[in-house]
Order: sequence, then C-alpha cells, then structure tokens
Amino acid sequence: MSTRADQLHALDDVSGHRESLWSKAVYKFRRDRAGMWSLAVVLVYMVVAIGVIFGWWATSWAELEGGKWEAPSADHWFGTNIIGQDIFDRAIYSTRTSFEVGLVVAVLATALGGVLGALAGFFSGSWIDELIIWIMGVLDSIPFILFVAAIAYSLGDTPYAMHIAMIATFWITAGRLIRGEVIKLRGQEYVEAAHAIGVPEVVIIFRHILPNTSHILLVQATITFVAAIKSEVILSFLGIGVKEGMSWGLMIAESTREVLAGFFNNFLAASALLFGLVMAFNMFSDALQDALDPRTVAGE
Amino acid sequence: MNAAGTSPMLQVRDLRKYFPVRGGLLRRVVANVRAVDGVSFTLERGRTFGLVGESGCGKSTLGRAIIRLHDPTDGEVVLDGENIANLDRQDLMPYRRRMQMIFQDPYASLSPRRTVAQTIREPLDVHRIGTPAEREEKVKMLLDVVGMSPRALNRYPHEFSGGQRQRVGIARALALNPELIVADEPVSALDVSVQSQILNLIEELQAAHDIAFLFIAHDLAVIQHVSDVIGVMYLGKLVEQASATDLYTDPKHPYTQALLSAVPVPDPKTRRKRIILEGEVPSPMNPPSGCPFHTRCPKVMDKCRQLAPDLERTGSAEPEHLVSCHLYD
Amino acid sequence: MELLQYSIRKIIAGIPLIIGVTLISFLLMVYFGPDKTFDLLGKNPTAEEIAEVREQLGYNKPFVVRYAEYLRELVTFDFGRSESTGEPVTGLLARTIPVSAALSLPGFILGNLLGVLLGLLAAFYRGGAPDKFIMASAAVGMSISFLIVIIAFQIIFSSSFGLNLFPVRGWSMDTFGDYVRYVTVPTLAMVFVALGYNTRFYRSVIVEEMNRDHVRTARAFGVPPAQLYYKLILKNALIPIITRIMFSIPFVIISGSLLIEQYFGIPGVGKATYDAITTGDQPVLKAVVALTAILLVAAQLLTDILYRAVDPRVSLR
Amino acid sequence: MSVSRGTPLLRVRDLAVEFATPQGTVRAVDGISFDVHENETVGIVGESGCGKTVTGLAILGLIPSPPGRIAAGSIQFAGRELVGLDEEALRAVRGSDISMIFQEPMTALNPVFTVGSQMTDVLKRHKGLTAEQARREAIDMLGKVGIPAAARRIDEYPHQLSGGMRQRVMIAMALSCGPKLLVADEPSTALDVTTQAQVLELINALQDEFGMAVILITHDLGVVAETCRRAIVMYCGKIVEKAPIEPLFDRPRHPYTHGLLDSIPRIRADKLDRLPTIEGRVPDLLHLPSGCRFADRCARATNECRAAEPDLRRDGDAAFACFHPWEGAA
Repeated sequence: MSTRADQLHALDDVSGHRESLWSKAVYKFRRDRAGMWSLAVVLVYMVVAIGVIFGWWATSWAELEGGKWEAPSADHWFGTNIIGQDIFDRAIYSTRTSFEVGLVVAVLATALGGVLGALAGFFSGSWIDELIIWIMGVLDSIPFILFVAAIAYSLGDTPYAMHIAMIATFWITAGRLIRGEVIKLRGQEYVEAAHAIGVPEVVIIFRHILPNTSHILLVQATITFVAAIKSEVILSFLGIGVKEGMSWGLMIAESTREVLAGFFNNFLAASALLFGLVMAFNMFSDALQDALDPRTVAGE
Repeated sequence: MNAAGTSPMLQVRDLRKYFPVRGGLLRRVVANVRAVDGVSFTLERGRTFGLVGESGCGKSTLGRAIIRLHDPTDGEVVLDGENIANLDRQDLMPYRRRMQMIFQDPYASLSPRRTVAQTIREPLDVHRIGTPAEREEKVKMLLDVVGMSPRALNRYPHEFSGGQRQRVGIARALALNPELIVADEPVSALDVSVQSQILNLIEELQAAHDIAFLFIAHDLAVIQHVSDVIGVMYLGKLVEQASATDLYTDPKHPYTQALLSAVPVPDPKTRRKRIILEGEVPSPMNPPSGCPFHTRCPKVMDKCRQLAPDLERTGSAEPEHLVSCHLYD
Repeated sequence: MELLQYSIRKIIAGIPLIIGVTLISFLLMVYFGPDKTFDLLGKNPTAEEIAEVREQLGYNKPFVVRYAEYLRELVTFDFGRSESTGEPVTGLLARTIPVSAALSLPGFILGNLLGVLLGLLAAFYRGGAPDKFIMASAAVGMSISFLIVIIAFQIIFSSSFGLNLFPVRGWSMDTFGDYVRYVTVPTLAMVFVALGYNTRFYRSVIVEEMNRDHVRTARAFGVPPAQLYYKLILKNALIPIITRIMFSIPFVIISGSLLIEQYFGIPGVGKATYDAITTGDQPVLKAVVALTAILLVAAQLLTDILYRAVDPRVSLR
Repeated sequence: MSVSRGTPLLRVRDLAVEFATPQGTVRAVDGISFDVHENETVGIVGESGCGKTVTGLAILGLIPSPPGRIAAGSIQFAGRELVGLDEEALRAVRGSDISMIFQEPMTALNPVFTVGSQMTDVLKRHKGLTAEQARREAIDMLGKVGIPAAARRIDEYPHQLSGGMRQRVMIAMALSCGPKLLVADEPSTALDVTTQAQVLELINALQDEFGMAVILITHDLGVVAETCRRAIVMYCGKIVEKAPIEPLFDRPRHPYTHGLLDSIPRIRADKLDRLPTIEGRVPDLLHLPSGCRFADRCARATNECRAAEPDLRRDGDAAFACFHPWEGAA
C-alpha cells in the first residue's frame, strides 16, 4: 500500500485552489472598486459615530450658540437652526444615533431570524415549523409602519421601543431565507452522514447547518442595517422614534417648518448625511452579496 | 460477536418504507409512495451485496432504511441477531458504530466549513472513543489508510478533488471500525478516470477489515465488478438475486435481461441485439397489480397481471439464484 | 367547481392567519394602548364615574371575552363607533379607503410598470452601459429616504422656491382636474421611491430566467431576442412578479401611504389609522386590522388562481 | 471505412474558447481541429471539464458571452465560416441547418408553453409554415420519434411528460427542420439505462432516415463504441487522440485513452481483482502543468513530455498527441 499512498501524497500538493468561500469573497471584494469605496465611506461614518460616543466632537449639539437661522459661517459650517443650535454638530451627532439603531437592530434581528429560521427549516413539516411560519405570516400581515407605530407607541416610555418594534418585524426576512436554505442543506449528504454517525440534532443544526448559512446572514444583516436607519428617520419624524438625543429624522421634522419659509440648511444637512450613509451601505451590501454569491464564487 | 456463528450478519426481512403523501385541508394521508415494498435478503460478514436498479426503484431508500436514516414502515433489519428496525435514538447508538455509509456526491457529503480532521474525528467524538490524543492518532492513521497525506488534516473539503473528497468520506465511515458499510453510488459522481481508484480502495479495505458492503449503484458494470451477490430492484421490490457471475451469464428475469442488454459496451466488435423496453416505469404511488413489471414486460402472461410472483429459487443449478417471475413457476 | 372548492379550502386555510393578526393586534391595543378612561372624564372624577366609563369602554371585562366580541364584530363587520369622533367605523372606512386607493394606485401601477420595463431593458443589456446606468440610478433612488423625497418634491413642485405648479397640501376629488392637481406630486414621490426597488427586483427575476436551460434551448433554435424576452422569458418571470404585486395591493389600499397622507394632509385611511393609534381609538384599529387580514387572505387566493393561469405546473388541488 | 474524403460538412480549425473567471482567463478549448463529414456520427469523448460541451456550443455560436468568447480559430459549415458571423445570420442557421440537443431533458424545454407551441415556433420560423401546416408537421415529427398519441400529446406541457419523452420531444424539435448536422450533448446521460437505450436507438434510426451528420458528446465510452464511426478524445481542452472506432478501442495509441479503456469496469464473466487505474486527477485549467497535460498522470512520461507539448501526429486514419504512444497495429 505504501508505494501507492506515496504517489498520492505527492499529488496532494498539486491540488490547485486553496481558497475558501470567504477568502475568495475577500479576493473578489477587494477587486470591486465600488465596493471598496463604499466600505471606506462607511468606515468614515463609523469613525464619526465612535467619536461622538467618546465625546471627541459634536459635544455642543444641544447648546444655543448663535442666533436664529444663521447662514453657514466658519463657526457654524451649516448655519444654525431656529433656536440657534449648530446644525453641523447636530447632524454629526445624529450619525451615532443611526449607527446605534442600525447595529442593534441588524445584529439582533438577523440572529433571531437565523435561529428561528433554522429551527423552522430543520423541523419543516412539524408543528414547530408550522408555528414559526404562522408567526411570520401574521407579523408580515400587519402593515409595517402601523405595527412599528403601535409597538413604539405602546412601549412609549422605554427608549428601546423603536428597536424592539423593528427587530420584531425585520427578523422575518432573514427567517424566511434561512428556513429555505436550511431545508436545502438538511437534505445534503453531509447532514445525513452526521445522522448516520449519531450526532444529536441540536449539534447538527448549530455545527453542521447554521455555519453554512453565515454568508446569507451577513448580507441580510447589512440590508437590515439600511432598513433600520431609514425606518428610524421616518419614525423619528413621526414622533415615535428617537425621543432623547438627536437624529436626522428629528432634524427633518424640525425642517418641515422651515423649508416653506425658504430655510433649507437643516433639511439639506440631515438629508445629505443620511443619503451618504445609506448609499454607501447599499453599495457595500451589494458588493458583499456579489463577493459571497456561491454561483460566482464557484468560479467555473 | 454473535454466539450463533452460523447466522448471517445482516438479515433484512420484508422491509417496507412508505412515504405518505398528504393532501386536502387537514393534511390527511391520501396516498403512499411505496419506495421499498417488501424486500428481504441476507448479507454475510465481509461480503458485498450489490443493489442495482434504475432511478426511483427504491434502492437508495432501502440502504437508508437499513442504517436507519429512514425509519422503516414495516419489516425487520436484523444485525447480528438483533432487530434494529424499531429501536429509538438512544438504543440505536451502539449500532450506529457498527454500520456506516458512504455517499454519492463528494461535493455534498462533507461539511464545507469543517476541516478534514474535524470531519473524520466527529464519529470518534460522538461515540467518545479513546482520549483526544488517541483520536488524533486514529485520524492520521485513517488518512493514511485511504491514501492521503497528513498534510490534508487541516484543510477544507473544497481544496480537494472529487476523488480525494470521496477518500475522506471513506475515512470517516471507517473511523468506527464498522462491520457494515452502505455505499450509495460511491463512484457515479466521479470522473471516469478516478472511479477505478475508488473502487480499488473500497475492495482493499473490505479485504483488510472484513467489512460487509451493501453497494448501491445504477451502473451494472460497476455492480458486477464489486459484488459477490447482486439484487436487481424494480419498483420497490427485488425481482432477481444471484451471484455476480451467474446474473451476468444467465439472467432470468425479463427486466434483468433488458437491463443487461441496454448497457452500452465499450467494445465496437460486440454488436448485440438490445432488448428495448417499451413505456415507462409506473409510479410507485400507484404500482400495477400483480407483477410490478407486467406493464412493460415483453413476455407478459395473463397470470402476471393478477398475481404477484414471489422471489424464489429457480430450477437452475445455482441454488442462490432467486427470481420473482411466473415464467419460472 | 374545482375553482370553487379550491377557494373555499383556501379561505378556511386563511382563518389561522386572520386569527393571528387580530389576536396580536388586539393584545397590543389592550395591554399597551393608551387608557382612554380619563380622556372621557372631567376633572376629579369619582370612583363610580371611573367604573362607569371603564364599563362603557369594556375595560373591565376579561381579555377572552373582549376578544370574542372582536371576532363577533369581525364576522358581522360592525365595529361600532369611533371613540374619538363618534363616527360609525364603517362610514369612516367608506370615506377614507377610496381616498387612499385613489392616492396610491396611480403611483403603484406606474412604479411597477416602469420597473418591469427598466428591468427588462437592464437585463437585455446585461453588463453593458444601459444596464450600468439604470442600476446605478436605481441604487441612488433606493438610497434616498421617502421622507426626503416627499419634502424635496414638495419644495420643487409646489413651493414658491420651485416650480410652484401644484397645491402644497390638501386633497380634493370633486373634479378630475382637482384630483390630478392634488395627486400628481404624491404620485411622483411614490414612483420615485418605488422605482429603484422595483427595477432591481424585476431585473434580477428576469436575469434569473435568462439563465435557465430552456432559454439556451430557445437560442439554439434561433429564437430572435425580441420574442425571447417578451414571450418566453417574461411569461416565466410572471410568477414572482404576480406575487410581488398581489401581496402589495392590500397594503396599498388599506394603509395607503401613511407618510404621504400625513405630510400632505390627505384624509385617507392611513392617516385615520395613525390618528387612531395615537389616541387609542380601538374600534377603528380593530376594523382596519381585520380588513387588512381579510384582504390578505383574498389576495393570496387570487394570487394562486393567477399562478394557475400563468404556470401549467401549478395545480389547484 | 466508407467515410468520403471530399469537402467536410463541418471543418473546425484551431478553435480556442476562453472564459474569464475571477482568478484569470481559462482556455476551455485550446486549439482543436477536426472534420465531420456528411451522414457520419462522430463522438467527442472526455471527462468533465475537458471542453467537449464548450466545443458543441461553439459550433452553434452559443458560448455565453460574457464571460466566454471564441478566441481563435475557424468553424466552417458547408464551406461557410461561422466564427464572426453576426447574430442574425447565426440565428438562421441554428435549429435549421445545425440543431442541438441537451443533457437535461427536465429543464431544456420551456415549462410554461405546450410542446406544440415550442415545436411549431421553430417550424414557422425556419420553414415559413402557417400555423396549421406547422402543427401537422409537428404531430408528424412527434410520431416519428415514437411518441404515442402524438395528436393529443402535442397540447401537453413538458412537466406532463417523463424524462425519456421529453428527450424525444427535443429530438423531434431538433430534426423538424431537417438539419444537416445534429450536435447531441450527452443526450442520454440523465436518463436511465433502459431509456438511454431507447433514445440512442432512436437517434441512430433517425440519422439514417434524415441523412444528417451527428456529433455525439459524451463521457461514456460504451455509448461511443455503440453509436459512432469515429471518435475524438479530449483532455484538458485538447484533442489527445482521434481515430475510427475499431482501432481506437482495439489499439488506443495515447496513454490517456489506453488508461481510460483499461480502467472502466466492464461486465464480464471473469471478475478482475483489481482494476488498472490512472493515478492522480484531472488538472485544474487554471493551473495546467507545462508540457503534456497528461504527463503528471502518465506512466510513460519522460522529461521530454514535461518540457514540451506534443502536437497531434497523423497516422493513417488516426492521429494522436503523444511522444511515447502505445504501439499501433501489430
């Protein structure tokens, strides 16, 4: 046996590609110019948000520093609002709010969707699946804004009402995707092999199946991040979102009383920063999805 | 292991696996797909039983029902005197060590996010065999047995070719020193030039470790090459069973005859007369009455339409040659 | 006959959904909604007065009983009167739903039609300049918040700082001219916001269909591109398109566009519902939720029947 | 051999097809040349990734582009150059002069149109028939490929037919305009053994009736032996050997052909203990070895083989690309 085995050992080293799904994805992503640029922009926003958290800048967002509706100047880059607060500071401070809402909602909603979706998919056909599908169907059937408004309003006193409302609705998309993927993976032979060895079901779900859906979860998390940011703005605008602190939505709400009077600074500042972040994140998400698409990763 | 040394290692008795088809508002069972419909055979230690048939004949389901990846609907799977067909998860665990499976698709049969070492070790971990250090050693030894270098240990499946992955799959199956391995189309997804490597490996391991194989394939040439005894399946039933040489030289069942004559032979000088079967395989949801093959059989008789034949000895000299056909009543 | 049987089965199968939607919404209303007791009372109410109002509002009954009442109201479709305005709920819906539908439908239809067209165009020139341009525009469109679009369009089309062509806010359907004057800016905003998403979705559906084996077969038999796209591919792509459109319709009709109604001061059902949430007007909320659930079940049924018409593989059994 | 040595029906010269992948450009077909004469059946054999399917697609100008393109070479059909022809002219050829049938009968037909509508489309387009005539012709063709009750089945949808039936429909469609060349890409691989036999028999019978040439692309040497007159063996995008069937199977010259024929299990009375094997695996097109692409797996390989790529050498009717071939006729 040894001579033949030796030949084969020699051949092991010839085996060509060593890239995994992830290293191939990184390779592809780094060659995607739009993707890299968008990532850079997102990182800049992130640094801004971190700076706000640590109090490096935009600390005086709530202070009255000037007169009403001052034009942009060296002191106040975007001018001042109706009561003389610095619009630039307020817009910068809002970055933190957006990031915080986006991150919390994206991570928790995706995790929840992943776990429930995996359970439903793995036990598809059983009552667990029926129950989870029913919950998804029901939550999907309640008009989104009304649902969020209802929860946000009913939990009005807690600062996280909006987060909870968004998580409660945003997990469904991830849940559906993961359920479908798990149903597909569940029939794969390596899962059968695990059954044949006697691996317990819970271990099969979390060790053999769920890790193979991580690329879907990652992309879904970026999509949820964008959705959460956009929803936060609208909910804050409607008065059922951010209650303490500052947010682009609150700035836009403020600006509605100003734009018809011809003062656009508040509106433009909030809109531009919001647009920049959402656009960059959308592009980042697209590039990520392209890079992780197994159909193109296979490289056939 | 078994006190009665004469009894065969694996006995399958009248095994059935039906998949219910649900319909209507209340999701009642409206029909059954009779994937395996009363199959019996025995397999001796260290021997190979080849199971051949066309897609949808139930051969894969039969293999999976035997190693309990499916729960059989009815019938017995007797492993060394113990019927394991109805054991629950817990009681089944000791038997899981004794029977393993090799799968068809080398791209789907290994968990893509786990290294070769993790994959081969998993059975040892699950069954808590040896110390961690001993497990490491065993994994290395298994890799060597299937002809791979220890450098493969910390690599992921996608770094290997189909043939190499299949070797890893075989190493995983060997980890628990099983007495029975069900191999479901282990070479059909491989390139022609690699198939023979894997077939040889399987035969070497069988000889070295005295493992019994249930070898499932649609390719008659492959089956004939590896098997001691061959069973031909059609529509969930065994229609013929004979030794590998006997089945080839003297096929009895009209289906076996047609199947053999349909295989393209890589030799331009043998232009044989093919038996071309008419029609299609009937649905296993609604199998025909009488002999399942009567709708396509070139030698059909009135009797075949009403009465299902049993799998019985024929008058031929070979005592192990069984056929389920009224022609030989 | 087959169709009728199927419809009945589907409707019965939809009951758990209706129950789920109403149950969850009602739980939210009862346990988390605002307590209206003191809104209806004067200053310094007596204990009896409080008890009386609570009785009147049904607050003192057990949840199960109140939910059963809700279900009875649902079956008879009689939800009583609004607690805020005293207007019969059915009358309120009959007044506001047509407004919302008239407001949303033009934008919805245009948004989808243009989306399919642009999607086809992008898919046809896949990888080429038109594709890149359309998809980049879609990405920009998707990144602009609805809120910003509404405000910007109002400034551009309706204010003295812009074109000043349309009324700033309000609503009237008295004459067709009025309707057009009031509906144009909201419609433009809705099309603008939906178009990015729709184009992307339809393009991906069409591209997916383009990669199928039978498309290669068609090309191997010399089918010209026009026929390939408008006949062979589009018919296959109809299933996801139908799904997307049908499941949006109940929301288009019922919730309309809350944001638009709010911002332009349009008396549609979205605004009415939003007001009901903030004031805890349970009868209105109960009616809106029930209606949405029922319409969704109906949309599901209709979708399945449309599938059958489009795809021969789908059976109604 | 009755092969006419006049102008070939199809003349492929130095054809190269490239695909762009994220890791670099891959030559799926790398400078192949062969002829197909009228009425003959030529097999293209090889393992997955050897370029046989790509060759078939290239003949009809169906290389998906991007990422693929014909990088070099010429394909002449009945004296007319097909490479570089515009789409419209190619469309007139596809399905009428050259037809193709595919491996997957389950997905190759459009699921939402009836068999009849898909068939009459082709007839109306290429033969200019009216709807009425096309339908009659289609029913006639379905009868010829052995579909029972063709007049009824023509209005069925593909999902109502079994795999074997669908492949018959594909064949009927492919032959309906009387092509001079049929490219059959693994037409029977997805089918069961008994159905495979039916389909191969059918193609053979119809070839005689319609008088067309067939290129049969397959990985199955048995299928080639039973249906083809000549065969082309491909390995890693190159032709390693081409020859008439009998010498090819009797006395393969190239070590790859030789090893392949040795290693496949055959049904035989005397069971072999061990199959002879070809060691190693097919190299990745992105990481081809220098020199002969088979050298790493070849027992006969020398330093010469690893240094330079052998050209295709002609030997009578046959040709092979090897420095150290097996002996020819004894």
